[in-house]
Amino acid sequence: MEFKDIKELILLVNATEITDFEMEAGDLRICIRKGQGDTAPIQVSPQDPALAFSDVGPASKGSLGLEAVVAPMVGTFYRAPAQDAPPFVEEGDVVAPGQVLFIIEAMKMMNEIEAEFGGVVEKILVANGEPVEYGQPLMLVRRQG
Amino acid sequence: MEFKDIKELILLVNATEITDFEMEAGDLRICIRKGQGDTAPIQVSPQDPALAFSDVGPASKGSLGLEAVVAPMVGTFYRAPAQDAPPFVEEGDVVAPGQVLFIIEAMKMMNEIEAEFGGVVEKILVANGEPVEYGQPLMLVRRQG
Amino acid sequence: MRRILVANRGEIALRIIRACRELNIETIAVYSEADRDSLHVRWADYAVCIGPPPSRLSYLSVQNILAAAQTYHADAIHPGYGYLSENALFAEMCAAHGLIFIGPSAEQIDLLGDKARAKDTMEKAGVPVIPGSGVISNQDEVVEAAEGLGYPVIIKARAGGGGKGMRLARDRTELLRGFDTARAEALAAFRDDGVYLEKFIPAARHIEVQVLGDNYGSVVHLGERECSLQRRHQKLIEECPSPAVDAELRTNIGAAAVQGVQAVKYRSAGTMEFLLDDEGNFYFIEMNTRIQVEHPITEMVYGVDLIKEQIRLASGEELGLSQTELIPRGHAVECRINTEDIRANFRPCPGTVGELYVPGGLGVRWDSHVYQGYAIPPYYDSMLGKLIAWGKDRDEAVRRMIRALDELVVMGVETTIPFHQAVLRDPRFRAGDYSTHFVDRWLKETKL
Amino acid sequence: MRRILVANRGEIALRIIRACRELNIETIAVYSEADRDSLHVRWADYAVCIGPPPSRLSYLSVQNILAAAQTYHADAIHPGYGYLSENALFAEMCAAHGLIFIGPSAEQIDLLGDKARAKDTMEKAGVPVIPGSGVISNQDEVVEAAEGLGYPVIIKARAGGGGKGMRLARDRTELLRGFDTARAEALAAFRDDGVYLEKFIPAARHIEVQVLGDNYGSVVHLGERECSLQRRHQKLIEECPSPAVDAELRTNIGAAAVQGVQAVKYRSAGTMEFLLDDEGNFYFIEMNTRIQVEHPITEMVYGVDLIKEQIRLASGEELGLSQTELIPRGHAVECRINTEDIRANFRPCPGTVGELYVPGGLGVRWDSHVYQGYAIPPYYDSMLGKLIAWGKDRDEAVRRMIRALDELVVMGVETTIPFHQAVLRDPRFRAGDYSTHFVDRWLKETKL
Repeated sequence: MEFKDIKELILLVNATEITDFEMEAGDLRICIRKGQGDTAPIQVSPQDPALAFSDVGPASKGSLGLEAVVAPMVGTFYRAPAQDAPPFVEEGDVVAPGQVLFIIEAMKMMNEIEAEFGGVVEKILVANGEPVEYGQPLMLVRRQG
Repeated sequence: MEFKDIKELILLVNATEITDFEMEAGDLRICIRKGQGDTAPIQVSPQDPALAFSDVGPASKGSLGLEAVVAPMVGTFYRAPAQDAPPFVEEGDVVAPGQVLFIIEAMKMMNEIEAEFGGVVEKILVANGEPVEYGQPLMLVRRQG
Repeated sequence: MRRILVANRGEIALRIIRACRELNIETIAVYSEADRDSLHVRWADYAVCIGPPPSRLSYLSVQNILAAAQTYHADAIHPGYGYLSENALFAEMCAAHGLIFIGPSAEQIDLLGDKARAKDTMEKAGVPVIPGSGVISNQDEVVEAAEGLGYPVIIKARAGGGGKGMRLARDRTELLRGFDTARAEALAAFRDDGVYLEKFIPAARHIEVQVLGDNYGSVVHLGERECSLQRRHQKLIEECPSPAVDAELRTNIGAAAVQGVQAVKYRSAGTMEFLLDDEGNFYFIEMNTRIQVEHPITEMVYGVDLIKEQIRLASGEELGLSQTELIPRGHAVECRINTEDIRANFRPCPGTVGELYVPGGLGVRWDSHVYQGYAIPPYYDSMLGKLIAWGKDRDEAVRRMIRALDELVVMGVETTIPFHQAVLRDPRFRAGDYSTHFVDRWLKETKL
Repeated sequence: MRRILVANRGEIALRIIRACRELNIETIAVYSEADRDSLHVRWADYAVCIGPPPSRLSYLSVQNILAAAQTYHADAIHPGYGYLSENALFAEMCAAHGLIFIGPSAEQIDLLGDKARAKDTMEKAGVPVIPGSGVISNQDEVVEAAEGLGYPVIIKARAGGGGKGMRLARDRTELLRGFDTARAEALAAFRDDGVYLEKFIPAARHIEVQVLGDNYGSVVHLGERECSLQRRHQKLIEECPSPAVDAELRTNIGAAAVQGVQAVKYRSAGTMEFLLDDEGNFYFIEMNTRIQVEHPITEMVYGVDLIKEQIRLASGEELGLSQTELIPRGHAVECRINTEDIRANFRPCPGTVGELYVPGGLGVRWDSHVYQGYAIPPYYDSMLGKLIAWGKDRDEAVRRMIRALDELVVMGVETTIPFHQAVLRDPRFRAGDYSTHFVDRWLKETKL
């Protein structure tokens, strides 16, 4: 079953008065329920079935303007170029594209990681000196401009 | 089962007053429920596509007045007292309570099994000389009186 | 043999079906109405419903089982353990109906099932037995016998098993009270109120020796199993070999077992049970004339398929094994995984098995009839499966068992997995330092 | 060693984690973004994502793996098989970064990874090798060499493996065509177009000898594995011992393997591969300097945990095994269960594992990373698991394997189970009568 099929199923259940639809693919199990006494029936206008679906979708990064800066490699996360130096950035800072955000140390090499776009550093997710893995979100930056 | 079939099932459940529909593909298991009372029989019009399922569902003993006579022991099923004798009963026969219906041979013993109630023998489910297990339906009798 | 009826359920039914498949022997499963969805029903070549859920109407229904065997043309019946496995009358009826009973003769079951007669027989054969009395029928006799043996003594039912009709008496008062309750219990459980006394052996271990005998007088032993880890006389963890038995003791206890078995001209697989005291003295307790639940640990260490041996011996083949070839390799541990709530006094709690993950890898064996989605019927015993771990030595076997227990996932029901995880990590267990009292004491001092 | 990074995925990662758990060694799993839900991630004490799904960016990312080892304070790295397991540079970098590479030295990997140099070395050590040429760089040389050896010959890539860069030539025309394609293939696959010739051994068997060597010059062998059942040079079914090797031949081939291994002062587990012709002559082909996929069958027969031995040897321990103690018991067979459509040319078909039933009981072992609901990523090899069956002899092992294959249920994906079920029932297989050509011919004449 493809994604569009699943979507269609969701819309279908949404547009009808069915309240419960279950299925299993391995050896196929389906379970369709509707109008259980203890749950309030969902009111949807049949003319606008897509309405309910957009609420169901996960919060899109784009809509909030927040983007995660993830680790491009495995190593140790450092916020500053040296132990007694000030951090490259703090929460609330405005950063420009190309500005160094942090360092990942891997195999004794200090890898400076730069901002790919300009914005405001909303949150730093990892403490100084912590190990990080590939793809791990390290900072949340609100894209600007 | 294809996707359009599943879709059709959903529409079907929606269009009818069925509140609960379950099925399993491996070894086919279907379960149709409607209403909270649980005991009300399913009403289907002959034009309804859901009719096909009523054939698949097991015949309810109560509603059709049919009752199965089951094997009370393991053994070999015999319809007659001896090889060249006529069978105790034939399909269509009217039987009285206490009348011998068949024999189960177990450990060289011939066990005569009698009717517990009067009625018409609608169907004999097992051929003469076949092995039968405990609880196996052997005859369907329509209860009378 | 071409077709065997398996007169049992659960994991042992599967174990027997597996052996038959590997021998190209067809199988007939029998099942109660509660076991319709069991794996033994699916796996057998034929399956016959033999009654409603209660065992006495199905798995103990001699008539339906024999009728199924005849109707479906079985050559032989394998009784597994429990149920009809030590029922001499059943063995006799099998013979009378031209069916091979896979086990010893009815006479042997009869003799060895009577604990007092079994003990007499073994004593005469030169096997060490616990000092004790004959069957006692009144209070005067019991007091006299106890004083002759010296307290503490144990009152035991002649027909007993599983701890029923058994009482410890440390003095005259306990003796007299215990005598009456033991007799009443024995009567209720076995329809036989014969009881006798035995000297109580403190800090003893429960050691059993696996034997195989053929129709022609050959007998071998396959070493011992250590079965001291019991709760209320129910075994929970077994190991092979015993950490308390060295090579010399193994030779001696094995020789005694073989001597006793030869004295009764025993055919089939059997188990000689002994108590081992802390000075290395061993005493015959009883002989089990069936396959044991814990047989897999012996199989892992000796490389012998005991179910296949039973089948071969029952079909009249000669014992193909010689004592010198039977060399143990490594060590094996078995944990019985039960669906019991260990925080509620090990109360059985049947239910439906949800997610199931079975551990694998080197040295891990799983003998079980459960599968994801299996509804455990409430009518039968609570054992879900047996987890067995083999290692090149005891330490490796125990570590492997812990690893396997940590991997095993059985969702949907309470299990005894946490009990096993805790016991196997206990330093006294790790040191092999335990007796039959260990579990009961351990449970008192441990918060599970 | 206190903490090992497992630089692999799938069943071999679990195998290594299991061994570490039993040794009380902590583990660090590494995984690609496609393996987030893998069991090796769940079971390890630590887990580090090392890259996106493609292997070259994750499981082959030397930088991220070494960074993970350092950041998470590993003492050692176990490379498993495939990936970085025979990469000399990686072994060297481990050493340079203070990490123990669980395997031989970089120099040994380098030497034995070059097939031509390996063959030279073995020949000098007195190990029989297939008559062949040195590395050949032009058409004149190749013709001259082939005529010296006599047709048929095989063209092989110096850096080869898995059948890449390999061509059979029965005459001059095939030789010249094959020479060019083999060089091109070798260049593409290994960035090395060095090829050489070997005399072709008809009806040969692929036999490999398991060896273990320590840092102090001690070497033992653990008998041979029969790996002739291959499809396009991919092994499908292996057995230990080989049905074509008797005790005398085992002693000879084992001695040759040990001799060769000692000549290179080999440390760790390794495999000496031989071709065995139908007259009992054997010829060294190559040495694999890692654990093999099929190592479990040796473990079952010899009772030795090879992964633990690798770890012990890498940590500098002495070899604790002596040749005289290594006595094979019984027979083991392994079937590689792949998610492939055997009716569509064994095309891999990843998907999600639905209902899963894993066989158990005596002598059955399952090494697998799959579980019910596991989505098999399309990026890696198609092996779902290895089913291994042990028996007291070959017949019992094969019957047990058939029984286990018949029990095994993997819903939701196509698997090679039906292929194994059919091959194991084939009379020629049952007679042990097969060579490396068996599977390809069998597939042509069999309707699956």
